Amino acid sequence: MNELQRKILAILFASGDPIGGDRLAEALDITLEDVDKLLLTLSDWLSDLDMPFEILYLGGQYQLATRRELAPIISAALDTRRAAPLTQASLEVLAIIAYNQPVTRAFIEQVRGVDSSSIVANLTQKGFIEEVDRLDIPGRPIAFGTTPLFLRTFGISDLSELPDPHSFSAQPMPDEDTADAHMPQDPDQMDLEL
Amino acid sequence: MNELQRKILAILFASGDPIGGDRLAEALDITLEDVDKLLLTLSDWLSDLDMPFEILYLGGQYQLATRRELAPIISAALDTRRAAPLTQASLEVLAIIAYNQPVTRAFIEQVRGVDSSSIVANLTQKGFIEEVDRLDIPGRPIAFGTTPLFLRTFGISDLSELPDPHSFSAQPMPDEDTADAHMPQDPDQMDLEL
Amino acid sequence: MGDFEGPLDALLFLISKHKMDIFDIEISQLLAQYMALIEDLSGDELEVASEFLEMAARLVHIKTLALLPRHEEEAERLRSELTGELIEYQVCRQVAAALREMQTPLPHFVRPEQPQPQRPYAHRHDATELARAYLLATGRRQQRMPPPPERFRGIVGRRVVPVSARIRYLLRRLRRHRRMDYNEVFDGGERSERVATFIALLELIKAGRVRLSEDDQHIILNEGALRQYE
Repeated sequence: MNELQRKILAILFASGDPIGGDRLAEALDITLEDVDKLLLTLSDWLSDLDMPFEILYLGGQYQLATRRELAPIISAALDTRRAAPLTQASLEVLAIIAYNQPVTRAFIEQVRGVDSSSIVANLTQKGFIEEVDRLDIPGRPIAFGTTPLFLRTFGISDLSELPDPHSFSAQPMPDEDTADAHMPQDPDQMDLEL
Repeated sequence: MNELQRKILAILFASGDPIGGDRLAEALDITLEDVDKLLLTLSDWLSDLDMPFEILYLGGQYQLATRRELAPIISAALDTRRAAPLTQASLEVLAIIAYNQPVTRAFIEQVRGVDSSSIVANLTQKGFIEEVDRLDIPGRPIAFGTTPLFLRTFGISDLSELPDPHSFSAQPMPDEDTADAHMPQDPDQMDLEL
Repeated sequence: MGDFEGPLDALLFLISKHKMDIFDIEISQLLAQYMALIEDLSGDELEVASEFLEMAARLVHIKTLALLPRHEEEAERLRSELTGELIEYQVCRQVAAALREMQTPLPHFVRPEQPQPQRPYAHRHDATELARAYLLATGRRQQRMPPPPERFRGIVGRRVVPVSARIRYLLRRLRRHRRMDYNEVFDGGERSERVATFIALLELIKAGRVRLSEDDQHIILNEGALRQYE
């Protein structure tokens, strides 16, 4: 570990939160490429020493975090309650935001077909998403994007590592008996119940 | 570094705060003497490796902290984050508080329609707002008001000097003048004061 | 409402359960199954139910338009719009499932920020920025409150009004009077009854049994078109 790497490690350690490579470069008066290179070797060095923490790269930012296998002992010692797993609704909202950001709440609700404000508020509070800006469209709605915590939670470094959206597609249902089916002309089939 | 030391280091790392030797002993199912001994050799090992952080021992509690000589570089890197200009979202929350104080967080969220707790916390930490009172309504919620730092930052000596927002009602709509609709980036307004 | 995330979720369930083709939704069939589903589900959660009722109204609307000779195109447009939404939501659910798999059981722990000596905020702002931000936050605020549940009480009263009964009713009246005042037909009665009357009327017009007067004020019986319904 050279002096620059030592400083970088100190900054990451003290910061706690993810910190941009550009900010490290500025503070150390070196180029961003140098920062990235130094962090790569620093990362190897930490793992050679079998350190209990590692450097995560999350959407252009670096963060020090303990290695996953140590989670149980840390939970036990710090008495942290395990976060409840994300609900189906939360995962749907995250999916919409992750692939379309920045997105407004109206967009989310349009895709899901239900009011999603409490879920958006909950995900904001938990730090998975954040307000990114107001959109330059009429009404200037607030838009949301995902955070580094989102990347960390789903084990990816970058949004580009999300599964390819084209691998998801609507499944056509078997069309055995669609041929004869158009508007039924039997009025009794149209009983209305409102 | 053996496996127990690795676990201790992980726990101290994640805790941030000082943590009692007895708690470490309990979590690892070893005696307090063992904990103290392990930490002593761990401490030597960290300093042999010239790590940028060390183990502090304060009144029976252990804490990991960066070495003192690294404080300047850490400040240099982290201050840029703290000194970043207020975001659009922060300005909005600040405006809602300024024009309506004392206001509760619930009120702010009702006006903006999004969870704003982290922004309120951030503005409090930066010293622009503070808890002024608990409102005399059911639940006795905490109310926030602006501080003298707020007045100084916005160049006014008194809340009565706040401009009337309705005199700006003919604001350019985003489609007319997008440049102006974002936060002013006028360099004159961003001069550093130091 | 039940185990469904919303009406789209419920529709996807029905489409898959009844092996329908999502790319060629049969609206009448879907509407009937959807109504049956809503009937089965508890009506306790009125606020959620409002979204389900909205979808019911939408399906009725599409079906209604499909019965009107000159509105088939519009009906087709609305139908493919719904198809698009269903497909989009289906993809959303697939992505959510993928995310669920990616979520790692063991989290990384990170550190809280180490306390730093505070340096004061160094930027200066013009007070007008505040006024603008205030307007942005409050000025174009949308009314986000959902309508109160009471508003749906009348709708969820669940009275079944068969369209066929309204067809018989209209034909009976017309046989006697040959023509009826259009507005009078919809006077009084519950909402479900009026909707059923309207669909009955559309059915009769499509079948060529009745027509509207030039000024749209009267419903006129087409002579010789009675027998089939007697």
